Amino acid sequence: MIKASKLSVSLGAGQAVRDVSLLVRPGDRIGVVGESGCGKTMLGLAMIGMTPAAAKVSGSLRLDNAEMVGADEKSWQVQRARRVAMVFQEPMAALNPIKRVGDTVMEPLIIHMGLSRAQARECALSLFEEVGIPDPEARFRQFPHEISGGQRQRVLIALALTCDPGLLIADEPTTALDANVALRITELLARLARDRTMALLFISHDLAAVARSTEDMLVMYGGDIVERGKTAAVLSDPRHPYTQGLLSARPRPENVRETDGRRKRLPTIPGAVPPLADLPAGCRFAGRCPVEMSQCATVRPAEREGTICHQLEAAT
Amino acid sequence: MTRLPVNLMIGAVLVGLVVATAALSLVWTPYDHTLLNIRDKFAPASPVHWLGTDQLGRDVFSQLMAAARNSVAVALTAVFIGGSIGVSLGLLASAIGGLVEDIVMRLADISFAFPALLFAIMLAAVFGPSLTVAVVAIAFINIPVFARVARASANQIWTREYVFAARAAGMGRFAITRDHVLPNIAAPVIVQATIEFAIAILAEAALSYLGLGAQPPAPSWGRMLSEAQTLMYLAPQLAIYPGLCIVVAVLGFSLLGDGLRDVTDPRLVRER
Amino acid sequence: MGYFLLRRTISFIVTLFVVSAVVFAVMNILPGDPALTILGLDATDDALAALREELALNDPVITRYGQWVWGALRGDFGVSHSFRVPVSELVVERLPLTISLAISGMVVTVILALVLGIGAAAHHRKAGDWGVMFLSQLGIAVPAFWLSILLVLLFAVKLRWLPPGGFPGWSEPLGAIRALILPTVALALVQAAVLARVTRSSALEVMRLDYIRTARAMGFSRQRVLWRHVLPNALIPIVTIVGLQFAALVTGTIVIENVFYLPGLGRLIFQSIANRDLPSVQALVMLFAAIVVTANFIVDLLYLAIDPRLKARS
Amino acid sequence: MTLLAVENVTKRYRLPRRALLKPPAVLTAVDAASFTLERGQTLGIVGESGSGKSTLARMVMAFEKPDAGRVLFEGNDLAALSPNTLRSLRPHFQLVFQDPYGSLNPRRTVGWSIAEPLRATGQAERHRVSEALDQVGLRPADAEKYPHEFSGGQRQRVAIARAIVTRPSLLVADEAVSALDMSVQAQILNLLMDLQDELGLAILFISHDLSVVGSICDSIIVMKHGKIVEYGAAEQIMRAPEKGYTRSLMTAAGLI
Repeated sequence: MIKASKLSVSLGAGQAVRDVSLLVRPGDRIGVVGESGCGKTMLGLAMIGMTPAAAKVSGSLRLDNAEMVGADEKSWQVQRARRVAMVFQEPMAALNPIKRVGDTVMEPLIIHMGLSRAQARECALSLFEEVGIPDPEARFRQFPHEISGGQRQRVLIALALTCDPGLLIADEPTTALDANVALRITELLARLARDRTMALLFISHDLAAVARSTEDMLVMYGGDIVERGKTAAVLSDPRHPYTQGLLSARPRPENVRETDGRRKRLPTIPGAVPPLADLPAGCRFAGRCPVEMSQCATVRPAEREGTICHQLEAAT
Repeated sequence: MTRLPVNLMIGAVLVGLVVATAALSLVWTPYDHTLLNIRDKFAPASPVHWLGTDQLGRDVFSQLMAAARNSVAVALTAVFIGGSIGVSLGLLASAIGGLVEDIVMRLADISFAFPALLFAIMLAAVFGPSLTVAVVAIAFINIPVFARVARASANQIWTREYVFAARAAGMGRFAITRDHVLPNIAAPVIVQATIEFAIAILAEAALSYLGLGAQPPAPSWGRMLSEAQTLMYLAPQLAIYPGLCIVVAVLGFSLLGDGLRDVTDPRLVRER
Repeated sequence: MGYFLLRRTISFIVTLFVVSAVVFAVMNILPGDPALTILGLDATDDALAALREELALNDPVITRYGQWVWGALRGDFGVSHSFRVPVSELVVERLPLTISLAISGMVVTVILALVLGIGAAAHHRKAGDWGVMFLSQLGIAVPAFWLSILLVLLFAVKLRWLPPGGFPGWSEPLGAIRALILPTVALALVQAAVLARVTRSSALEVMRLDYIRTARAMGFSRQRVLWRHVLPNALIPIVTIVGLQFAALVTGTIVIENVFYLPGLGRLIFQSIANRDLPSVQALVMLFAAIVVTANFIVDLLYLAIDPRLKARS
Repeated sequence: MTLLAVENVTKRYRLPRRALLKPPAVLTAVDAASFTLERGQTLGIVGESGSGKSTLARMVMAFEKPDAGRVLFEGNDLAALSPNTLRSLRPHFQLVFQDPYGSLNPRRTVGWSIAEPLRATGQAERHRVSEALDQVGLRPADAEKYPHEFSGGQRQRVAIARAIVTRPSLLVADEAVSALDMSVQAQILNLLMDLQDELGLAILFISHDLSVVGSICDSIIVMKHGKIVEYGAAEQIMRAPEKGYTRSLMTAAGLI
């Protein structure tokens, strides 16, 4: 069980993640959605102790019963070897180019699990099978540049599974892949989480992928979790103005014309995400919000029913 | 960019010192650096001769100043000649591509088989050793270096989308090279030139030390060292000062080059 | 892979031929009349004619080039004008010294540079890193011949531990090794400074890459990430520089042999210049250039062993 | 006259040789593709990476010559034109790229970059640059700024301003919104639709994202391995895709 409370990551003058509280139980599949710069990747990195050297992490993050904020690199190494694993966006870049993929996957089995080479090989082969790599024996001896993007991502997932993690953090795992391949990787991650009762933190800007693979979701904006809830509920009935704007800005190829034959314009959120240091101190969405009130920019809204918004606060 | 890197500042100060000394030596040195005064030979450092005199009683400090001028002049000429030819070739190769690029770059590869010393040896064997031989040899090895840097940087620019946009706009190769390529490769070329300047000073010193460069009585740090070496038991201090001068000059240009690279290469800046 | 090898081999051979043509052209066509260069302006017409006959200067240039190359391929570099013995004999006699100097210099360079460079990268922005950076910055600025002089001043003139120069011959192994210590150190320190910097920056570059992040995310220790993941990848640019440095080392031996009065090829080449012995200079320059080209060829082959991506790409 | 007609266009690339005796392998990037685009219409080309859609765009932009077939712009075979004629024709078909960071020269003001197509044909600049900036929703004063002073979405607006400053009749948009965040993407798509209504632009819209293509295009081409697998009216294809491949793309995009 992983519990973050008031977890923050500061970068220079700005806060990339602000007071995030989050509970992850075994088997949870949680989507983290937001645009670039919203803090979702930084949240993922904080949960595996790999924020950049310049970043300051504060608050509390408990892995099982160990407090990891302020923990040294050695204790993080132990956690990474046993409890948490992460899969990154660019599968080509994330694999050591001069190492055979089989050796890459065997390495942690030998180092962390103390298996012999033969045992590690057996174990890695079965992991290859589990993540759906066809002809694992043949793949085993190949280099990353010799296999396709989808296969590379599967190798990385197999690598992440070597330590049988309680939590797998997948940071935009499908963004660099073609749609069809991305779909299969998404399904694979959801299946693995179910089969192994492993928690999955699926970080993505792709709403369709999140809808498909997760049960719960978080929407982030400006380092805040602005909305959280069951994935299906958030997507069908978004409550925060940012979530609403984001969902309606999605191009949908149906009813594309007005009655006079002109093309319909897409609803938009005005402006762009400001740089970290320029975010308003109150609600991060102030300045772009269509239903903004006078106090929004300066006063932080409290969380009500999974969302933080002054409007909804006032309504209840 | 609020703070300049330390190496840039130290480098700039050292280079300023060397260049200023070289410039000053044109109008003033404590003594005529060629003035012989046998009676006063091997004089120790004193208010009269700041760094003493050599085996012929010449003022060491004056010689070092005059030699700075020689070093800077040789390096400037050689790097300028080699750099202009090299950059032109590199830009040409990049703009035209295909066979022209292949040939230019293959020739550059092959010319790496001749370090400056080998080239100078050949020229010295044929024409006799002289400062011109040193300059030509150093200039020659700079051609492929600059051709490579210019072409590599230019090729990167040619794949940028704004160059495609310029082509889409109907701009020709020459205009694109002028408007987009040249301004964007200026930084790496200047950085390289600064570093090559350091290498050229080292090369001139080595060639003059070996007798392939400056001939007596022309002042040169390298030649002073080779003369001092024979007198090592008599006057070891004579073997120290010229070496220190070389180190200061080379260190200055190489720090300056590194510093310039740090401020102009956005990739490295981010790392800092 | 076979195709890559073949292409590199062909390009290696072509390069050697182009290099030989350049050397021949500079030494035979630039001076106008090599005989005049060798004998000087006050030579008599008879002497000139005799020398032209001896060096076959009356043949067409192409024929002379062809004969030179053909001879060189069989190990015949002509006869030294000043020593009156075949150049090849002079080379065989002096080559071992030059080669041992170059190789021992290279070994010391690589060991020193890898340890210092990787160590500095591992302690990025800490005291050790700054120390290595400072030393290497200094080392790059110090000319090898001046370093040699300083070493001699310290270890030979002042402490009298090692000889200031000269070479007793291989028949006295201990003396030979003692005579080579200072030259090797002088050669290696300067080159190690360059290589240590390259090693450090290459390692730092690799450390920023995604697959190092992957390795860290797997919970491997810093040491393991450094030596097992960073170093092998960082070696790729290092090998390039080592190749170039071998060239610098080989020409460096020319300088160092002259500083320490070591009877190797470097001394020979300067004696030949002084004697205006064009045939010897031509042969020796070609030999040095060939060593440089061969070193680069070997580096290309090393790439194949280190980087599996090359096999696919080429 | 048809604005753009692509007739049986094929483009092959030779892959690096792997063995001495075997001939180098050939990749057919675009295989006998044909389509037409009328004035004021939007044609979308969708496909995964390696489908040949970008190669097709480069041939339409006359950056590359087809190995077979013709690209006709206003009846002119682009590959057959002399370099000078081609250059004089270029203001009429312009290009917007994917990467809003790489598509502007960082050392030049955006006004300079926007005016480049005008300079290439020796036209007066000033008021046209201001007008173009205004049309893409930026202020004329922005011409004096440098690219790094803009956000990604604004940069893409600048790139569009440069593309429309010569009042072209065809705009090729190669993954023009793919690198943008969702909220900004909607803004740029709206802008393209506005410009089309205003200027009568035809747009060749290349994207890997079927939901984007489906919502702004009149007709759609689906490409796979260099071949056109489906070509028809957008509404028709989005309602009832004929080919299994198209359907799989729709499934992946969450449209079915």
